[in-house]
Amino acid sequence: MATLIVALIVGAILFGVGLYGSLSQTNLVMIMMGVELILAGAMVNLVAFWRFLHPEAYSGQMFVLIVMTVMALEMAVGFGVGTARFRYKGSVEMEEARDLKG
Amino acid sequence: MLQTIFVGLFGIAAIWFGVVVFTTSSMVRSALALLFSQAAVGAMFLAMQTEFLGVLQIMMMGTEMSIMAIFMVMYMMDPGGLMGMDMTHQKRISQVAGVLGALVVVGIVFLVGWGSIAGSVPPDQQVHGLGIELMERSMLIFETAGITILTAMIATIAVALERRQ
Amino acid sequence: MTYVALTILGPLAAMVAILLIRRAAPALALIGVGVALIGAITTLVNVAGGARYAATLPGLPEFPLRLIATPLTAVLSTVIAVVGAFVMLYAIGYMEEEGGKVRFFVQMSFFVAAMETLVLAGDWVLLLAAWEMIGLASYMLIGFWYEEEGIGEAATRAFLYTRTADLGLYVGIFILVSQAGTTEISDTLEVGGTAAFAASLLILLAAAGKSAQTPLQGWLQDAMAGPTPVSALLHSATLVAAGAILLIRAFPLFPPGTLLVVGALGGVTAVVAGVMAVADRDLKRLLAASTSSQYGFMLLALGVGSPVAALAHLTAHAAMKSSLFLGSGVFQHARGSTDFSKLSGIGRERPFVFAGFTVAGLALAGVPPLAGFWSKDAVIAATFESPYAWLFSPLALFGTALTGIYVARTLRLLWKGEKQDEPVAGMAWMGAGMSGLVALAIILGFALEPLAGLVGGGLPRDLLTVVLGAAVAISGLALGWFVPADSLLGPVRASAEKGFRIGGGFEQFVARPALAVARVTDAFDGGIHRGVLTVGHAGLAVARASRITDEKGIDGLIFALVRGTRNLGRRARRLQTGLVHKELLLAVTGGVLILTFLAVRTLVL
Amino acid sequence: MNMGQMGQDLALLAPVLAVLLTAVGALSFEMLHLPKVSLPFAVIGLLVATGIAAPLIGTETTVFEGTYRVDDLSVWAVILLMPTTALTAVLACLEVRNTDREGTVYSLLVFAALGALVLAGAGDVMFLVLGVLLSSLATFALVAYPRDDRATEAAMKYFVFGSVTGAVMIFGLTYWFGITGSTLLSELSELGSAPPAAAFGFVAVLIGLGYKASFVPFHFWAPDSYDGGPVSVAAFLSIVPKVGAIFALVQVVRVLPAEATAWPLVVAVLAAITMTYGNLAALVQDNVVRLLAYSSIAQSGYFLLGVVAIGQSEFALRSLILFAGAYAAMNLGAFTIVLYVGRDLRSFTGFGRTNPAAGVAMVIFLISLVGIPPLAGFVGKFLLFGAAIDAGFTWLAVIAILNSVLSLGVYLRVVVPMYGQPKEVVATSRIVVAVWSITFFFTLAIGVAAQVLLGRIS
Amino acid sequence: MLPLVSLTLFLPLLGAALLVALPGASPRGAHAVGIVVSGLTLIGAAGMWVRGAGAGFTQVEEVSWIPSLGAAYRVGVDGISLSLVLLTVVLFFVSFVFSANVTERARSYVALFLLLETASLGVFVALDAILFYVFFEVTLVAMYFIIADWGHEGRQRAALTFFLYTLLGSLPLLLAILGLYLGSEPRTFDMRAFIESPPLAGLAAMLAFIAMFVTFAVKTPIFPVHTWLPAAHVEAPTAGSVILAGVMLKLGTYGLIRFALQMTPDAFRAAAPFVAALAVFTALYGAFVALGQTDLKRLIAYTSVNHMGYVVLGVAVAAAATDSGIRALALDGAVLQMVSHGVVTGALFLLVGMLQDRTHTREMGEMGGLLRIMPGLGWLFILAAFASLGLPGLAHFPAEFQIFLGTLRVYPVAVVAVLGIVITAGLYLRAIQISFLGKPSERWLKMPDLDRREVLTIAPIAALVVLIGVAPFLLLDVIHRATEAIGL
Repeated sequence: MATLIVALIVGAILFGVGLYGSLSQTNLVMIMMGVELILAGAMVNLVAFWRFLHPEAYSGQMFVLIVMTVMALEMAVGFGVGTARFRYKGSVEMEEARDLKG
Repeated sequence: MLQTIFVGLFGIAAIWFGVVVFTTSSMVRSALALLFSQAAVGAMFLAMQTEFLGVLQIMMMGTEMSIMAIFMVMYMMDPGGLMGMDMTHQKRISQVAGVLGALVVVGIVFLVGWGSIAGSVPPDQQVHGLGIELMERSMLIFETAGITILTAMIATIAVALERRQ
Repeated sequence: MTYVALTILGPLAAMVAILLIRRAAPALALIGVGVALIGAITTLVNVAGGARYAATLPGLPEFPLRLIATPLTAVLSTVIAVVGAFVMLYAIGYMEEEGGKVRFFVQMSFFVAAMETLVLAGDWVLLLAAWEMIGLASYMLIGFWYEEEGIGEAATRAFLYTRTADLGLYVGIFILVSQAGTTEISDTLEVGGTAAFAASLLILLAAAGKSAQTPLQGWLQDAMAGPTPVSALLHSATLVAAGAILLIRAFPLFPPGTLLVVGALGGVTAVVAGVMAVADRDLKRLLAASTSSQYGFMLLALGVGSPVAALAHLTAHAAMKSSLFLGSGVFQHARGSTDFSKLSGIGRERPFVFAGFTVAGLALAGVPPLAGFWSKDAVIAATFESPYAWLFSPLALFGTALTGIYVARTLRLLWKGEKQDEPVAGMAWMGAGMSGLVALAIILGFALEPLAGLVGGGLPRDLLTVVLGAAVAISGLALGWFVPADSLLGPVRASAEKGFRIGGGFEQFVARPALAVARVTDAFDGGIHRGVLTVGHAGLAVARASRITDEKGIDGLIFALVRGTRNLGRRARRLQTGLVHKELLLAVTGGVLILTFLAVRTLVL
Repeated sequence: MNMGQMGQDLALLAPVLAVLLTAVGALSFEMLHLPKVSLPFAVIGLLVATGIAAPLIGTETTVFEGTYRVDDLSVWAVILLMPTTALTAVLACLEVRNTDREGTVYSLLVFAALGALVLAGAGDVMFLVLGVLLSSLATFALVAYPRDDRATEAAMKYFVFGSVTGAVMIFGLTYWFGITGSTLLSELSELGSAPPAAAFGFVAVLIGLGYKASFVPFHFWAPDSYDGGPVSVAAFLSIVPKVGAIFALVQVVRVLPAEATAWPLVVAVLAAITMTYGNLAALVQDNVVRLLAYSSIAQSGYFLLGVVAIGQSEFALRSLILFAGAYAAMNLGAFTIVLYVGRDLRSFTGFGRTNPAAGVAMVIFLISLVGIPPLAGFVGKFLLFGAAIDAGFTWLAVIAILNSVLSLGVYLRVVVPMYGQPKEVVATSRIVVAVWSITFFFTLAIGVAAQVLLGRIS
Repeated sequence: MLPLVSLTLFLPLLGAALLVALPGASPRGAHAVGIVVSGLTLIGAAGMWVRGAGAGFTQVEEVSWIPSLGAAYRVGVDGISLSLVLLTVVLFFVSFVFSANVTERARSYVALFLLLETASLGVFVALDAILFYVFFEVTLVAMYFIIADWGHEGRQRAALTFFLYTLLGSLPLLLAILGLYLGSEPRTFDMRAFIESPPLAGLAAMLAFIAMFVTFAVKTPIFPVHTWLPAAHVEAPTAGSVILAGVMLKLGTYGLIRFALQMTPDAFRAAAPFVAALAVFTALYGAFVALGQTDLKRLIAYTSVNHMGYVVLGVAVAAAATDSGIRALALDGAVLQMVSHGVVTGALFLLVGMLQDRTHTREMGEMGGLLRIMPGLGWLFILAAFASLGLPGLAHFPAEFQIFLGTLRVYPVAVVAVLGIVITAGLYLRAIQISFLGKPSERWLKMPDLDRREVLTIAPIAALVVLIGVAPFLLLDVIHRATEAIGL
């Protein structure tokens, strides 16, 4: 039980740190790092749940795989978008992306 | 007990490096910190007897984070990527949000009665089980993930490549 | 029944024919009213023979329209047809040189038709309809010379005055109909109790408005603005008569309480309007005031419980007053005015007309054996029979005296002075019309008794009142004649400055108070008039205020709402900062809020 | 799982597979440097998929052990969204013709549509994740496609917003797995045992799907992305992924225990806020694309009226599906006209006079969005209101009604200048005319002949 | 049997479609289409009149439409709707004749009017709540464009106000319809079923009633939601004003009878005192505001508020009446008042339109003495004005008589509304005096009297004004058969 709780708390704190990062960072890449941390927290949760509560449900493991995919793909497309942005603007600073508003 | 300690230790490491990601003032260091954080998460998987996923995690994150570091350096136009700079805004309120988020989740962790703890599953059985899952129930999900990867490739290429003409 | 219908359809057909053909208007109108006359007389004869008619026409669901021929309605119908016919005859001459003949005769025919409908109506809806149409017809006829200054206003005022009073009739009818469940007049009159009291008072209000009773007489003198035949018809047989006719017809309804009010109102009007007539300086205005006064007599008769006397006086008055008006119309044509100052000597100039005028005047004053003597005598006699004789008899006698005074005064003013011969066009027609009516004014007195018998009930009469009435009338006449016009009029101006310098105690005690009363009543009338105008102004003020409410208040509120919404929109838009971190924070806040809500809910439940 | 079962499942998935093949095919033609073929292929493929889906109407089953549902929602999603995608692809042709990777755009559109289908039929939380991801990834690229300042800014914001909200959703979903021990949506009924976790997961799902469907306050990316990217992509974004996400939300809440999460009330409040905010913000826009973006946010709020009534009213599903069709037709029509006239509100001045036919069409689209009968929007909203009232949310229906009035103000801001003094004549294009004619037809037809649709929704 | 109701209903729409299909039509051609089509519609309606109406709904035509919702295309008439249908077709026909001189985008103008005609007729003949609502809203759209495109100076704003107001107003009806639908068993939108057995009771019925009342109050209009009316009237083109006042206001009161009274009778009865009070206030308020106007068109617009107040009063009285005779009486009055108001106000707006075409002003102060110059127009105006102020023998009198009589028997106090007839008399006489009596000013001396088109327009209406006044039973017989059968 304790292990589960510890793992879940770790997941929760990773979530908190990731959330903080996503909200506080000005740079696209740094925001992506925040997202990665949130997802890492999610994976920790999933593995803990699977291992300690539902080892028979392999969909838990499956879900972890999917989360990994998500991490990778978001990163890939994020870099694609970032590259495009960088090419035409010279930076991926969010503070500099404020033409569209209202 | 031992397991708990290991999980806790790796967890603390993951969190520690996670925090470092946003406290260090260099991009490359951030990327490395994230790499270590993710690796620690992988280690947690191993500690929780989920070997396949743990190994996978460590491998994937290794490559992923190196790519990230490269891009980081590229975008910052900082060849070394070691130049210190502040890249945060609304820091205070973000901290509040982060802490609050974590507290909420921790609260939920404690509020819910999680029921009995199950025994561990041997690694070979795990892989078998995952394989069955992949090929039967979750086949469609798996395929969809594949399609998503394809889409991501197309999307990335479509966006990232320079315009012709 | 055909004959009954003819009385209405004759003038109506004439009206339509004139409208369509647009020429030979006088002839057509005359034919129309002639047909009506034939119909009315035939009906009267038949009814006198014991026949009764009732016709039901489709009207409102549950409330069909009815025409009835009873002795009362037949008599009234005949009176109207007769007066209408003579006036129409006269009008042919009067209008000879005026424009707008088509319009005039259409409206006159319509007027007669409406009035016939009023008297023959057997149900309240039709009666009300006719009642209002008379208002319309008089509006149009009073406003006949609408291009001239003040005419439009006079017409408007006449219509508004009477319509305001008509509200009484509306509500009275509603009360009666809702009590009785039918609109048939005879059935509704059996309603008793509070409803009857309320309804009768309301009906009285309407009648007082139409018959120009105090204090609603203001419009009548202004209504002189129309052509003289119109005035003649208006005063004798139609508009003004409608009020009295309504009361006569609704008489069975009236409880004693209302009757007392009716009588008092009539008595007061007879005196007040009589005094006003004495004070007037314009022939037609004087005649108008006299009309109010005479209708006061009729109300007096009703008030003391003798509708027959009222009917008799109505009939006699119709002949007399129309003669007087017709005469004054001739004078007006001759001198182009009805101001006494311009009419002096006209009597010598047009002896025949003046003779007719004099006869009619004397009849009005109540000189035996002319028509007015008999009818007025019946009224006086009736007052003596009333339990309130102490109240009503002096009023009746005083009114009679006043009548004598102003008749004599008028005759004197018209007689004295220089002749100035001016030809008057259409004299033949006018003469014919007038002489017929004058003849009636002479002889009608002897027909009153059988008429009363036909309606059911004799005229009240006793020797004392015969003598008393005749004496009062003659002394009044003497007073009016011998006290010269100058000295009678002088004090009105002079009294304020120099006081009375007229010899003789009589003037000191009678003329001066009378004139004072006249002035007071005049002022009162002016006051009423001003009051009415003030109400009108107040109405306009309310109107303006409500208009402002509308434009500034409600619309303003709505526009404020629109502006507010747009501002809200602008504010909402400001959330969209374009800065992802702020927007993300808002999104997270949203999520947290939902969670908080759910947590609180769990805690509360 | 035996082969027979799998074959049967694949047959049920035929429409989705057809869409997949279309996407791949369109891509292949691009790779063969035949972009001219790519578009017709995509259009035909999508229509074929629609055709294949038609016989499945009325099916109520799941495939692959419950992970994907072939039911009214997913089948109608194919029938409604694939033609819409085809039309947006045709519109996109106007904007991307002869650019370097033209065919990629069509392919990405189809992939994104596939993501919407994945969402609409989701029977497993992983499909929620993948569906959001698939449609997001493809549309990130589509928004950024012009690769100019505005487009990249829009895409970057879209990406950040999407990835963060997506991550939060995934994190929350893990707790559902923790409780139920299954990723299947059909097992969500067990959530009642742990209300806090159930609620947390639900909020996370709301954030994730709410982002995709642009509910307030998860909508912020939408106006910027619509405005920054091509108009055709905006049209696509405002319809296809949105409807997909809303259908996914329905798939979630239809099994979600109401006691543990109070989801009807939460969704109702969200609906009210979304409608009101969208309309208010739209009221002050001078850029028609942004105006329509906010209006589409408000329309999402209307969709939620149907979601609120899920399980409570027999009209809920029907109203949602019908309104989805109506919304697709009228919103696409409006965007088409905007594509044709321009983003600036001022360019609409006198448009109704210079182009009477297109002007009337625009008016019809807009007043249909308001919900004036007998147009499609009316029937849709009418049913949605009915569903909400039936479920006991009369107050929500009242708010929705008030919002309709507000939205009238929004759309009249476009309509009124259309009949002012014209400045210039806008050139016509046959493609545009064809697209708006088709949407015009459906805007009228779904209104007048609602039975054709309603009779086929069980 | 020939589906006469549907034919009549959709003929104008067909005409509109024809015009849309003929892009090259000249103004003359367009007007010809308009006149012919509306003439045919008139004949169709006459056919319906000949077939007659019984106690309940007759001439019912039914086609399934959305069976899965219980909505169908159901049309039919009873005495109430039949008389309003007749009013509608007559006013439209006349409007088309009057508009024959509009040259600016005549094709769209005629098409919109034809659309409006179908929509208006549809509201009256619809027996399905959805169908009713559909037509109810379509009238709005058509009228919006008529005002916004062919109106006078401030048309855009007026059209907007009109549209916002009435749309805002109409949406609650949607809720009420939904409530009725959800309450019905089996679920249907059939208005006959709603009437047969009112589906709602208690609070739900009251809420539904309030929603319906709001809708119809705006449309009617009742204080304080009437301010759209003068604005819309003043800015609308003449034919638009005629239709607006003559037909569209009736949609409100018709709905009040058909929906509020017949479908939520108990709730209406409970609320009747308030409704009656509001109606009385509206009637008097409208009269007073009208008295304060100097613009002839606004003046007439406000008298509409007054007259429609009476209609609402009649309906409220009918709702409160426990005796079926009184109910029928009040309803007869209300319905007849609608028709009367339609023709009388139609006539007045036409005449003011003709006046405005000549003088280019609506300010009474600038006119004066016009009766001499244009006797035809002037006398017709006087006729219409007297009809409007409730003179017997003209259209309004029988209706107002019935309404007041019914009122006295149910709410004796409310009979103060009768004061309105004096105020209206005052304001019309004032208007006549200022504009028509007196000496004409030099500027107007050259103005022609009515021409042929105008005579053709106004003559039938004036004839109707008199006919209804003289022989109200022609209409009342039919109306009464329906109102008698309304058991609450």
